Amino acid sequence: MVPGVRFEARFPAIPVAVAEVRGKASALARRCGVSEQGAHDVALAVSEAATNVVIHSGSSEIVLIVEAHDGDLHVIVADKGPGLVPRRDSPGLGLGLPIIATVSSSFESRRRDGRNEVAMVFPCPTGGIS
Amino acid sequence: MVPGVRFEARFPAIPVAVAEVRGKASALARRCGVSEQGAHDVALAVSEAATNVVIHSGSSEIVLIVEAHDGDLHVIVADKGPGLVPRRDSPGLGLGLPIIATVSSSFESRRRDGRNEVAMVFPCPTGGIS
Amino acid sequence: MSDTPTAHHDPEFELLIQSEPGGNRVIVRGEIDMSTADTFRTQLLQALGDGEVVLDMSELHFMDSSGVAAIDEVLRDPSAEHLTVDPHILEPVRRILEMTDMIDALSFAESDRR
Amino acid sequence: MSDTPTAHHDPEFELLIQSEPGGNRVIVRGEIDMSTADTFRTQLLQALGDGEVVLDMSELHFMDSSGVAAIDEVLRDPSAEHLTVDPHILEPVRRILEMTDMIDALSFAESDRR
Ligand SMILES: Nc1ncnc2c1ncn2[C@@H]1O[C@H](COP(=O)(O)OP(=O)(O)O)[C@@H](O)[C@H]1O
Ligand SMILES: Nc1ncnc2c1ncn2[C@@H]1O[C@H](COP(=O)(O)OP(=O)(O)O)[C@@H](O)[C@H]1O
Repeated sequence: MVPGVRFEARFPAIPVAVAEVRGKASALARRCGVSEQGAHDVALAVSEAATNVVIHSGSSEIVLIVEAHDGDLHVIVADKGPGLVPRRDSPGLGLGLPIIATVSSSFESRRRDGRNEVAMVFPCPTGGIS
Repeated sequence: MVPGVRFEARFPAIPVAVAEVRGKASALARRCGVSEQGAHDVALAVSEAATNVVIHSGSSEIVLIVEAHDGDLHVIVADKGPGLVPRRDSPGLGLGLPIIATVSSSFESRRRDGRNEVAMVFPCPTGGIS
Repeated sequence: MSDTPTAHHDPEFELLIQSEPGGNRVIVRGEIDMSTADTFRTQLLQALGDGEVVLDMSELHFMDSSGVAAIDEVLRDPSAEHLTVDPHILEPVRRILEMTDMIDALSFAESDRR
Repeated sequence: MSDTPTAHHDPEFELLIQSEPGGNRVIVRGEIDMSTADTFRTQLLQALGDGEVVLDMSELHFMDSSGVAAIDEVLRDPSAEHLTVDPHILEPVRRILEMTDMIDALSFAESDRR
Protein backbone atom coordinates (compact mmCIF):
# COMPACT_ATOMS: atom_id res chain seq x y z
CA MET A 1 0.00 0.00 0.00
CA VAL A 2 1.42 3.37 -1.02
CA PRO A 3 0.47 6.98 -0.29
CA GLY A 4 -2.98 7.70 -1.68
CA VAL A 5 -4.08 4.07 -1.68
CA ARG A 6 -7.17 3.42 0.36
CA PHE A 7 -7.93 0.48 2.61
CA GLU A 8 -11.61 -0.16 3.29
CA ALA A 9 -13.31 -3.00 5.15
CA ARG A 10 -16.69 -3.73 6.67
CA PHE A 11 -17.36 -5.49 9.94
CA PRO A 12 -20.62 -6.52 11.60
CA ALA A 13 -21.60 -3.99 14.28
CA ILE A 14 -21.32 -6.45 17.15
CA PRO A 15 -19.21 -6.28 20.32
CA VAL A 16 -16.70 -8.99 19.34
CA ALA A 17 -15.92 -7.21 16.07
CA VAL A 18 -14.46 -4.18 17.88
CA ALA A 19 -11.18 -6.01 18.61
CA GLU A 20 -10.87 -6.93 14.95
CA VAL A 21 -11.47 -3.37 13.76
CA ARG A 22 -8.86 -1.86 16.06
CA GLY A 23 -6.41 -4.68 15.29
CA LYS A 24 -6.68 -4.00 11.58
CA ALA A 25 -6.24 -0.24 12.04
CA SER A 26 -3.21 -0.52 14.31
CA ALA A 27 -1.56 -3.06 11.97
CA LEU A 28 -1.88 -0.54 9.13
CA ALA A 29 -0.52 2.22 11.42
CA ARG A 30 2.55 0.08 12.12
CA ARG A 31 3.14 -0.09 8.38
CA CYS A 32 3.21 3.73 8.47
CA GLY A 33 6.29 3.54 10.69
CA VAL A 34 4.66 4.59 13.96
CA SER A 35 6.05 3.60 17.36
CA GLU A 36 4.41 1.01 19.61
CA GLN A 37 2.66 3.84 21.43
CA GLY A 38 1.54 5.35 18.13
CA ALA A 39 0.03 2.03 17.05
CA HIS A 40 -1.67 1.69 20.42
CA ASP A 41 -3.10 5.21 20.14
CA VAL A 42 -4.69 4.24 16.82
CA ALA A 43 -6.04 1.02 18.36
CA LEU A 44 -7.51 2.95 21.30
CA ALA A 45 -9.18 5.66 19.21
CA VAL A 46 -10.60 3.13 16.76
CA SER A 47 -11.84 0.98 19.64
CA GLU A 48 -13.74 3.98 21.05
CA ALA A 49 -15.23 4.94 17.68
CA ALA A 50 -16.21 1.34 16.81
CA THR A 51 -17.72 0.83 20.27
CA ASN A 52 -19.85 3.92 19.68
CA VAL A 53 -21.10 2.48 16.38
CA VAL A 54 -22.17 -0.73 18.17
CA ILE A 55 -23.76 1.07 21.13
CA HIS A 56 -25.26 4.22 19.63
CA SER A 57 -25.66 4.12 15.85
CA GLY A 58 -28.22 1.39 15.23
CA SER A 59 -26.12 0.56 12.16
CA SER A 60 -25.57 -3.09 11.28
CA GLU A 61 -22.03 -2.53 10.10
CA ILE A 62 -18.84 -0.77 11.07
CA VAL A 63 -16.86 0.59 8.13
CA LEU A 64 -13.12 1.14 8.55
CA ILE A 65 -11.24 3.27 6.04
CA VAL A 66 -7.49 3.86 6.30
CA GLU A 67 -5.50 6.07 3.99
CA ALA A 68 -2.08 7.77 4.16
CA HIS A 69 -1.44 11.11 2.53
CA ASP A 70 0.49 14.31 3.19
CA GLY A 71 2.47 12.68 5.99
CA ASP A 72 -0.67 11.80 7.91
CA LEU A 73 -2.58 8.61 8.52
CA HIS A 74 -6.32 9.14 8.06
CA VAL A 75 -8.47 6.62 9.89
CA ILE A 76 -12.23 6.78 9.40
CA VAL A 77 -14.80 4.79 11.34
CA ALA A 78 -18.18 5.08 9.63
CA ASP A 79 -21.69 3.79 10.16
CA LYS A 80 -25.11 3.97 8.51
CA GLY A 81 -26.71 5.68 11.51
CA PRO A 82 -28.00 9.23 11.91
CA GLY A 83 -24.73 10.70 13.25
CA LEU A 84 -23.82 11.69 16.80
CA VAL A 85 -27.14 11.91 18.56
CA PRO A 86 -27.57 13.53 22.00
CA ARG A 87 -28.59 10.84 24.51
CA ARG A 88 -29.45 11.91 28.04
CA ASP A 89 -29.43 8.23 29.03
CA SER A 90 -26.11 7.23 27.48
CA PRO A 91 -24.81 4.14 29.28
CA GLY A 92 -21.22 5.37 28.84
CA LEU A 93 -19.22 7.84 30.90
CA GLY A 94 -18.76 10.11 27.89
CA LEU A 95 -15.05 9.32 27.66
CA GLY A 96 -14.98 8.12 24.04
CA LEU A 97 -14.73 11.37 22.06
CA PRO A 98 -12.33 13.04 24.55
CA ILE A 99 -10.08 9.94 24.39
CA ILE A 100 -10.15 10.11 20.59
CA ALA A 101 -9.24 13.82 20.80
CA THR A 102 -6.39 13.08 23.22
CA VAL A 103 -4.64 10.38 21.20
CA SER A 104 -5.21 11.77 17.68
CA SER A 105 -3.83 14.89 16.01
CA SER A 106 -7.44 15.90 15.26
CA PHE A 107 -10.80 14.32 14.58
CA GLU A 108 -13.83 15.35 12.58
CA SER A 109 -17.45 14.28 12.86
CA ARG A 110 -19.29 14.56 9.52
CA ARG A 111 -21.76 13.04 7.08
CA ARG A 112 -20.29 11.85 3.82
CA ASP A 113 -21.62 9.50 1.10
CA GLY A 114 -24.76 8.99 3.19
CA ARG A 115 -22.71 7.74 6.11
CA ASN A 116 -21.87 9.07 9.53
CA GLU A 117 -18.09 9.33 9.81
CA VAL A 118 -15.64 9.94 12.63
CA ALA A 119 -12.44 10.84 10.76
CA MET A 120 -9.28 10.76 12.85
CA VAL A 121 -5.80 11.95 11.87
CA PHE A 122 -2.55 10.43 13.18
CA PRO A 123 1.09 10.90 12.20
CA CYS A 124 2.44 8.67 9.42
CA PRO A 125 6.24 8.96 9.79
CA THR A 126 7.06 7.09 6.56
CA GLY A 127 4.55 9.17 4.57
CA GLY A 128 2.79 6.05 3.31
CA ILE A 129 1.71 2.56 4.32
CA SER A 130 4.51 0.22 3.22
CA MET B 1 -17.41 41.53 5.48
CA VAL B 2 -16.86 39.55 2.30
CA PRO B 3 -15.89 35.93 1.53
CA GLY B 4 -12.42 35.19 2.91
CA VAL B 5 -12.56 37.98 5.50
CA ARG B 6 -12.10 36.79 9.03
CA PHE B 7 -13.90 37.95 12.16
CA GLU B 8 -12.08 37.28 15.44
CA ALA B 9 -12.95 38.32 18.98
CA ARG B 10 -11.95 37.39 22.51
CA PHE B 11 -14.26 37.09 25.48
CA PRO B 12 -13.51 36.35 29.13
CA ALA B 13 -14.16 32.68 29.91
CA ILE B 14 -16.97 33.37 32.38
CA PRO B 15 -20.59 32.15 32.36
CA VAL B 16 -22.18 35.47 31.43
CA ALA B 17 -19.95 35.80 28.37
CA VAL B 18 -21.50 32.72 26.73
CA ALA B 19 -24.62 34.67 25.68
CA GLU B 20 -22.44 37.32 24.09
CA VAL B 21 -20.36 34.79 22.15
CA ARG B 22 -23.38 33.00 20.70
CA GLY B 23 -25.12 36.32 19.98
CA LYS B 24 -22.14 37.54 17.97
CA ALA B 25 -21.88 34.26 16.03
CA SER B 26 -25.57 34.08 15.14
CA ALA B 27 -25.61 37.75 14.07
CA LEU B 28 -22.79 36.98 11.62
CA ALA B 29 -24.66 33.88 10.44
CA ARG B 30 -27.72 36.02 9.66
CA ARG B 31 -25.48 38.17 7.45
CA CYS B 32 -24.71 34.95 5.56
CA GLY B 33 -28.37 34.72 4.58
CA VAL B 34 -29.36 31.84 6.84
CA SER B 35 -32.92 31.30 8.05
CA GLU B 36 -34.04 31.98 11.62
CA GLN B 37 -33.50 28.29 12.37
CA GLY B 38 -30.07 28.42 10.76
CA ALA B 39 -29.07 31.35 12.95
CA HIS B 40 -30.42 29.56 16.00
CA ASP B 41 -28.44 26.42 15.13
CA VAL B 42 -25.27 28.51 15.08
CA ALA B 43 -26.21 30.11 18.42
CA LEU B 44 -26.87 26.70 19.98
CA ALA B 45 -23.64 25.07 18.76
CA VAL B 46 -21.55 28.09 19.80
CA SER B 47 -23.27 28.15 23.19
CA GLU B 48 -22.31 24.49 23.75
CA ALA B 49 -18.70 25.02 22.66
CA ALA B 50 -18.29 28.22 24.71
CA THR B 51 -19.86 26.57 27.76
CA ASN B 52 -17.29 23.78 27.45
CA VAL B 53 -14.48 26.34 27.40
CA VAL B 54 -15.77 27.87 30.64
CA ILE B 55 -16.40 24.54 32.36
CA HIS B 56 -13.60 22.29 31.11
CA SER B 57 -10.68 24.16 29.56
CA GLY B 58 -9.17 26.16 32.42
CA SER B 59 -8.60 28.86 29.79
CA SER B 60 -9.19 32.48 30.79
CA GLU B 61 -10.57 33.41 27.41
CA ILE B 62 -12.96 32.21 24.75
CA VAL B 63 -11.86 33.00 21.21
CA LEU B 64 -14.51 33.22 18.49
CA ILE B 65 -13.47 33.13 14.84
CA VAL B 66 -16.02 33.39 12.01
CA GLU B 67 -15.18 33.14 8.35
CA ALA B 68 -17.15 32.46 5.17
CA HIS B 69 -15.65 30.63 2.23
CA ASP B 70 -16.67 28.08 -0.41
CA GLY B 71 -20.34 28.54 0.42
CA ASP B 72 -19.81 27.58 4.04
CA LEU B 73 -19.73 29.49 7.28
CA HIS B 74 -16.80 28.40 9.44
CA VAL B 75 -17.26 29.08 13.13
CA ILE B 76 -14.39 28.31 15.48
CA VAL B 77 -14.53 28.39 19.27
CA ALA B 78 -11.00 28.21 20.68
CA ASP B 79 -9.35 28.19 24.08
CA LYS B 80 -5.87 28.04 25.57
CA GLY B 81 -6.54 24.78 27.38
CA PRO B 82 -5.14 21.29 26.73
CA GLY B 83 -7.92 20.16 24.35
CA LEU B 84 -10.81 17.78 24.98
CA VAL B 85 -9.79 15.94 28.12
CA PRO B 86 -11.57 12.79 29.33
CA ARG B 87 -13.32 13.53 32.65
CA ARG B 88 -15.01 10.69 34.50
CA ASP B 89 -16.58 13.28 36.79
CA SER B 90 -17.92 15.68 34.15
CA PRO B 91 -20.79 17.68 35.66
CA GLY B 92 -22.57 17.71 32.28
CA LEU B 93 -24.77 15.10 30.66
CA GLY B 94 -22.40 14.80 27.70
CA LEU B 95 -24.88 16.44 25.35
CA GLY B 96 -22.64 19.25 24.09
CA LEU B 97 -20.64 17.58 21.31
CA PRO B 98 -23.60 15.52 20.02
CA ILE B 99 -25.71 18.70 19.88
CA ILE B 100 -22.92 20.44 17.94
CA ALA B 101 -22.81 17.45 15.56
CA THR B 102 -26.60 17.53 15.11
CA VAL B 103 -26.96 21.22 14.20
CA SER B 104 -23.75 21.68 12.16
CA SER B 105 -22.74 20.21 8.80
CA SER B 106 -19.58 18.90 10.48
CA PHE B 107 -17.24 19.75 13.32
CA GLU B 108 -13.57 19.17 13.96
CA SER B 109 -11.61 19.08 17.21
CA ARG B 110 -7.96 20.07 16.71
CA ARG B 111 -4.95 21.97 17.99
CA ARG B 112 -3.91 24.94 15.90
CA ASP B 113 -1.66 27.92 16.65
CA GLY B 114 -1.15 26.58 20.19
CA ARG B 115 -4.88 26.67 20.82
CA ASN B 116 -7.55 24.04 21.25
CA GLU B 117 -10.21 24.58 18.59
CA VAL B 118 -13.68 23.25 17.95
CA ALA B 119 -14.26 24.17 14.31
CA MET B 120 -17.86 23.96 13.12
CA VAL B 121 -19.19 24.26 9.58
CA PHE B 122 -22.64 25.65 8.68
CA PRO B 123 -24.26 26.61 5.38
CA CYS B 124 -23.70 30.17 4.12
CA PRO B 125 -26.41 30.63 1.48
CA THR B 126 -25.11 33.98 0.21
CA GLY B 127 -21.54 32.65 -0.06
CA GLY B 128 -20.21 35.47 2.13
CA ILE B 129 -21.02 37.63 5.14
CA SER B 130 -22.65 40.78 3.76
CA MET C 1 -26.67 51.21 41.54
CA SER C 2 -28.77 53.78 39.67
CA ASP C 3 -32.45 54.49 39.23
CA THR C 4 -31.98 55.94 35.79
CA PRO C 5 -33.40 53.65 33.14
CA THR C 6 -30.60 52.26 31.01
CA ALA C 7 -30.50 51.07 27.42
CA HIS C 8 -30.28 47.52 28.74
CA HIS C 9 -33.97 46.70 29.17
CA ASP C 10 -33.39 43.09 28.19
CA PRO C 11 -31.88 41.02 30.99
CA GLU C 12 -30.75 37.61 29.79
CA PHE C 13 -33.18 35.76 32.01
CA GLU C 14 -36.25 36.50 34.12
CA LEU C 15 -38.38 34.15 36.18
CA LEU C 16 -41.84 35.14 37.38
CA ILE C 17 -44.05 33.18 39.78
CA GLN C 18 -47.80 33.86 39.39
CA SER C 19 -50.23 32.30 41.76
CA GLU C 20 -53.21 30.75 40.03
CA PRO C 21 -56.16 28.72 41.22
CA GLY C 22 -54.78 25.27 42.05
CA GLY C 23 -51.10 26.20 42.07
CA ASN C 24 -48.41 28.43 40.66
CA ARG C 25 -47.44 29.38 37.14
CA VAL C 26 -43.67 29.73 36.71
CA ILE C 27 -42.98 31.96 33.71
CA VAL C 28 -39.46 31.96 32.31
CA ARG C 29 -38.35 34.68 29.88
CA GLY C 30 -35.22 35.26 27.87
CA GLU C 31 -32.48 32.69 27.61
CA ILE C 32 -31.43 29.68 29.67
CA ASP C 33 -27.76 28.76 29.50
CA MET C 34 -24.97 27.97 31.98
CA SER C 35 -25.23 31.40 33.60
CA THR C 36 -28.97 31.17 34.27
CA ALA C 37 -29.73 27.43 34.49
CA ASP C 38 -28.99 27.22 38.22
CA THR C 39 -31.48 29.95 39.10
CA PHE C 40 -34.03 28.29 36.83
CA ARG C 41 -33.56 24.87 38.47
CA THR C 42 -33.49 26.15 42.05
CA GLN C 43 -36.54 28.40 41.67
CA LEU C 44 -38.50 25.72 39.85
CA LEU C 45 -37.74 23.14 42.56
CA GLN C 46 -38.68 25.64 45.23
CA ALA C 47 -42.00 26.38 43.53
CA LEU C 48 -42.66 22.63 43.23
CA GLY C 49 -42.20 22.38 46.99
CA ASP C 50 -45.30 24.58 47.33
CA GLY C 51 -47.59 22.40 45.15
CA GLU C 52 -48.74 22.22 41.54
CA VAL C 53 -46.67 24.15 39.00
CA VAL C 54 -47.29 24.99 35.37
CA LEU C 55 -43.98 25.86 33.69
CA ASP C 56 -44.58 28.53 31.06
CA MET C 57 -41.76 28.80 28.50
CA SER C 58 -43.81 30.75 25.94
CA GLU C 59 -41.48 33.75 26.28
CA LEU C 60 -38.26 31.73 26.41
CA HIS C 61 -36.17 32.38 23.30
CA PHE C 62 -33.18 30.14 23.87
CA MET C 63 -32.14 27.07 25.81
CA ASP C 64 -28.97 25.02 25.50
CA SER C 65 -27.89 21.75 27.15
CA SER C 66 -27.50 23.55 30.50
CA GLY C 67 -31.27 24.06 30.50
CA VAL C 68 -31.91 20.46 29.47
CA ALA C 69 -29.65 19.30 32.32
CA ALA C 70 -31.56 21.56 34.75
CA ILE C 71 -34.92 20.08 33.67
CA ASP C 72 -33.39 16.61 33.83
CA GLU C 73 -32.43 17.24 37.45
CA VAL C 74 -35.83 18.66 38.33
CA LEU C 75 -37.50 15.58 36.83
CA ARG C 76 -35.41 13.34 39.11
CA ASP C 77 -36.88 15.07 42.15
CA PRO C 78 -40.04 13.43 43.59
CA SER C 79 -41.77 16.84 43.58
CA ALA C 80 -41.68 16.74 39.77
CA GLU C 81 -44.99 14.87 39.87
CA HIS C 82 -46.50 18.31 40.46
CA LEU C 83 -44.98 19.72 37.26
CA THR C 84 -46.80 20.28 33.99
CA VAL C 85 -45.59 22.33 31.07
CA ASP C 86 -47.55 24.86 29.03
CA PRO C 87 -47.53 23.62 25.43
CA HIS C 88 -46.71 27.07 24.00
CA ILE C 89 -43.03 26.67 23.29
CA LEU C 90 -41.03 28.73 20.80
CA GLU C 91 -39.30 26.92 17.94
CA PRO C 92 -35.67 27.15 19.18
CA VAL C 93 -36.63 25.76 22.59
CA ARG C 94 -38.81 23.06 21.05
CA ARG C 95 -35.88 22.07 18.84
CA ILE C 96 -33.48 21.32 21.69
CA LEU C 97 -36.17 19.63 23.77
CA GLU C 98 -36.89 17.36 20.81
CA MET C 99 -33.25 16.76 19.94
CA THR C 100 -32.57 15.49 23.47
CA ASP C 101 -35.89 13.57 23.75
CA MET C 102 -36.74 15.82 26.69
CA ILE C 103 -40.02 16.71 25.03
CA ASP C 104 -41.27 13.15 25.66
CA ALA C 105 -40.27 13.27 29.31
CA LEU C 106 -42.48 16.29 30.05
CA SER C 107 -46.18 16.28 30.99
CA PHE C 108 -47.98 18.98 29.07
CA ALA C 109 -50.78 21.01 30.61
CA GLU C 110 -54.04 21.64 28.81
CA SER C 111 -53.47 24.98 27.15
CA ASP C 112 -55.37 27.79 28.88
CA ARG C 113 -55.00 30.27 26.06
CA ARG C 114 -56.95 30.64 22.89
CA MET D 1 -17.78 -28.27 20.88
CA SER D 2 -14.48 -30.07 20.13
CA ASP D 3 -11.53 -31.28 22.17
CA THR D 4 -9.11 -30.78 19.31
CA PRO D 5 -6.74 -27.91 19.96
CA THR D 6 -7.39 -25.14 17.45
CA ALA D 7 -5.13 -22.51 15.93
CA HIS D 8 -6.90 -19.93 18.10
CA HIS D 9 -4.79 -20.16 21.26
CA ASP D 10 -5.26 -16.47 21.96
CA PRO D 11 -8.71 -15.69 23.31
CA GLU D 12 -9.36 -11.96 23.57
CA PHE D 13 -9.76 -12.10 27.32
CA GLU D 14 -9.03 -14.47 30.18
CA LEU D 15 -9.63 -14.05 33.89
CA LEU D 16 -7.95 -16.27 36.44
CA ILE D 17 -8.64 -16.36 40.19
CA GLN D 18 -5.73 -17.60 42.30
CA SER D 19 -6.17 -18.05 45.99
CA GLU D 20 -3.33 -16.59 48.01
CA PRO D 21 -2.69 -16.19 51.72
CA GLY D 22 -4.99 -13.37 52.85
CA GLY D 23 -7.26 -13.32 49.80
CA ASN D 24 -7.51 -13.85 46.07
CA ARG D 25 -5.43 -12.67 43.15
CA VAL D 26 -7.54 -11.85 40.09
CA ILE D 27 -5.35 -12.07 37.00
CA VAL D 28 -6.69 -10.55 33.79
CA ARG D 29 -5.05 -11.36 30.46
CA GLY D 30 -5.56 -10.11 26.94
CA GLU D 31 -7.81 -7.17 26.14
CA ILE D 32 -10.68 -5.44 27.92
CA ASP D 33 -13.20 -3.72 25.67
CA MET D 34 -17.00 -3.63 25.33
CA SER D 35 -17.17 -7.37 24.61
CA THR D 36 -15.22 -8.39 27.74
CA ALA D 37 -15.76 -5.55 30.24
CA ASP D 38 -18.95 -7.06 31.68
CA THR D 39 -17.27 -10.36 32.52
CA PHE D 40 -14.36 -8.45 34.02
CA ARG D 41 -16.65 -6.30 36.20
CA THR D 42 -18.93 -9.13 37.29
CA GLN D 43 -16.10 -11.53 38.16
CA LEU D 44 -14.15 -8.85 39.98
CA LEU D 45 -17.17 -7.87 42.07
CA GLN D 46 -17.87 -11.52 42.83
CA ALA D 47 -14.27 -12.05 43.98
CA LEU D 48 -14.53 -8.92 46.15
CA GLY D 49 -17.57 -10.49 47.81
CA ASP D 50 -15.23 -13.23 49.11
CA GLY D 51 -12.69 -10.86 50.71
CA GLU D 52 -9.40 -9.18 49.84
CA VAL D 53 -8.50 -9.05 46.14
CA VAL D 54 -5.31 -8.08 44.35
CA LEU D 55 -6.10 -7.21 40.73
CA ASP D 56 -3.20 -8.27 38.53
CA MET D 57 -3.21 -6.56 35.11
CA SER D 58 0.43 -7.38 34.32
CA GLU D 59 -0.65 -9.51 31.35
CA LEU D 60 -3.35 -7.15 30.12
CA HIS D 61 -2.37 -5.65 26.76
CA PHE D 62 -5.28 -3.35 26.02
CA MET D 63 -8.07 -1.51 27.79
CA ASP D 64 -10.43 1.11 26.40
CA SER D 65 -13.09 3.27 28.08
CA SER D 66 -15.31 0.20 28.57
CA GLY D 67 -12.70 -1.11 31.00
CA VAL D 68 -12.38 2.26 32.72
CA ALA D 69 -16.17 2.34 33.13
CA ALA D 70 -16.09 -1.20 34.57
CA ILE D 71 -13.47 -0.23 37.16
CA ASP D 72 -15.40 2.96 37.87
CA GLU D 73 -18.47 0.87 38.68
CA VAL D 74 -16.49 -1.57 40.83
CA LEU D 75 -15.05 1.36 42.80
CA ARG D 76 -18.58 2.59 43.55
CA ASP D 77 -19.36 -0.71 45.26
CA PRO D 78 -18.69 -0.81 49.03
CA SER D 79 -16.71 -4.05 48.56
CA ALA D 80 -14.09 -2.04 46.64
CA GLU D 81 -12.41 -1.30 49.98
CA HIS D 82 -11.02 -4.84 49.64
CA LEU D 83 -9.42 -4.07 46.27
CA THR D 84 -5.76 -3.35 45.65
CA VAL D 85 -4.00 -3.33 42.31
CA ASP D 86 -0.66 -4.90 41.43
CA PRO D 87 1.59 -2.05 40.25
CA HIS D 88 2.86 -4.03 37.24
CA ILE D 89 0.83 -2.48 34.46
CA LEU D 90 1.77 -2.49 30.78
CA GLU D 91 2.22 0.83 29.02
CA PRO D 92 -1.02 0.89 26.94
CA VAL D 93 -3.13 0.13 30.01
CA ARG D 94 -1.23 2.64 32.13
CA ARG D 95 -1.82 5.26 29.45
CA ILE D 96 -5.62 5.04 29.53
CA LEU D 97 -5.71 4.78 33.33
CA GLU D 98 -3.67 7.97 33.49
CA MET D 99 -5.61 9.77 30.76
CA THR D 100 -8.85 9.23 32.67
CA ASP D 101 -7.30 9.90 36.11
CA MET D 102 -8.30 6.37 37.07
CA ILE D 103 -4.73 5.68 38.13
CA ASP D 104 -5.19 8.05 41.11
CA ALA D 105 -8.42 6.39 42.17
CA LEU D 106 -6.77 2.97 42.60
CA SER D 107 -4.98 1.63 45.70
CA PHE D 108 -1.80 -0.09 44.69
CA ALA D 109 -0.54 -3.22 46.43
CA GLU D 110 3.04 -3.64 47.50
CA SER D 111 4.61 -5.51 44.63
CA ASP D 112 5.29 -9.17 45.47
CA ARG D 113 7.63 -9.83 42.57
CA ARG D 114 11.31 -9.19 42.20
N1 LIG E 1 -21.67 6.41 15.99
C1 LIG E 1 -22.55 7.11 16.73
N2 LIG E 1 -23.87 7.17 16.37
C2 LIG E 1 -24.77 7.87 17.12
N3 LIG E 1 -24.44 8.57 18.25
C3 LIG E 1 -23.16 8.55 18.65
C4 LIG E 1 -22.15 7.84 17.93
N4 LIG E 1 -20.98 8.03 18.57
C5 LIG E 1 -21.24 8.82 19.63
N5 LIG E 1 -22.55 9.14 19.70
C6 LIG E 1 -23.19 10.04 20.69
O1 LIG E 1 -22.17 10.84 21.25
C7 LIG E 1 -22.14 10.70 22.68
C8 LIG E 1 -20.72 10.85 23.20
O2 LIG E 1 -19.94 9.73 22.82
P1 LIG E 1 -18.74 9.27 23.75
O3 LIG E 1 -17.87 10.46 24.02
O4 LIG E 1 -18.07 8.12 23.12
O5 LIG E 1 -19.42 8.88 25.12
P2 LIG E 1 -20.35 7.63 25.58
O6 LIG E 1 -20.44 6.68 24.42
O7 LIG E 1 -19.64 7.08 26.76
O8 LIG E 1 -21.68 8.26 25.93
C9 LIG E 1 -22.82 9.37 22.97
O9 LIG E 1 -23.42 9.36 24.24
C10 LIG E 1 -23.85 9.28 21.86
O10 LIG E 1 -25.01 10.01 22.23
N1 LIG F 1 -12.90 23.13 25.68
C1 LIG F 1 -12.68 21.98 26.33
N2 LIG F 1 -11.54 21.80 27.06
C2 LIG F 1 -11.31 20.62 27.72
N3 LIG F 1 -12.15 19.56 27.70
C3 LIG F 1 -13.29 19.67 27.00
C4 LIG F 1 -13.62 20.87 26.28
N4 LIG F 1 -14.81 20.67 25.66
C5 LIG F 1 -15.21 19.42 25.98
N5 LIG F 1 -14.31 18.81 26.80
C6 LIG F 1 -14.38 17.40 27.30
O1 LIG F 1 -15.26 16.70 26.46
C7 LIG F 1 -16.32 16.11 27.22
C8 LIG F 1 -17.60 16.07 26.40
O2 LIG F 1 -18.11 17.38 26.21
P1 LIG F 1 -19.69 17.58 26.05
O3 LIG F 1 -20.18 16.65 24.97
O4 LIG F 1 -19.94 19.02 25.84
O5 LIG F 1 -20.30 17.07 27.42
P2 LIG F 1 -20.29 17.66 28.92
O6 LIG F 1 -19.64 19.01 28.88
O7 LIG F 1 -21.72 17.71 29.27
O8 LIG F 1 -19.53 16.66 29.73
C9 LIG F 1 -16.38 16.93 28.50
O9 LIG F 1 -16.89 16.16 29.56
C10 LIG F 1 -14.93 17.30 28.73
O10 LIG F 1 -14.26 16.24 29.37
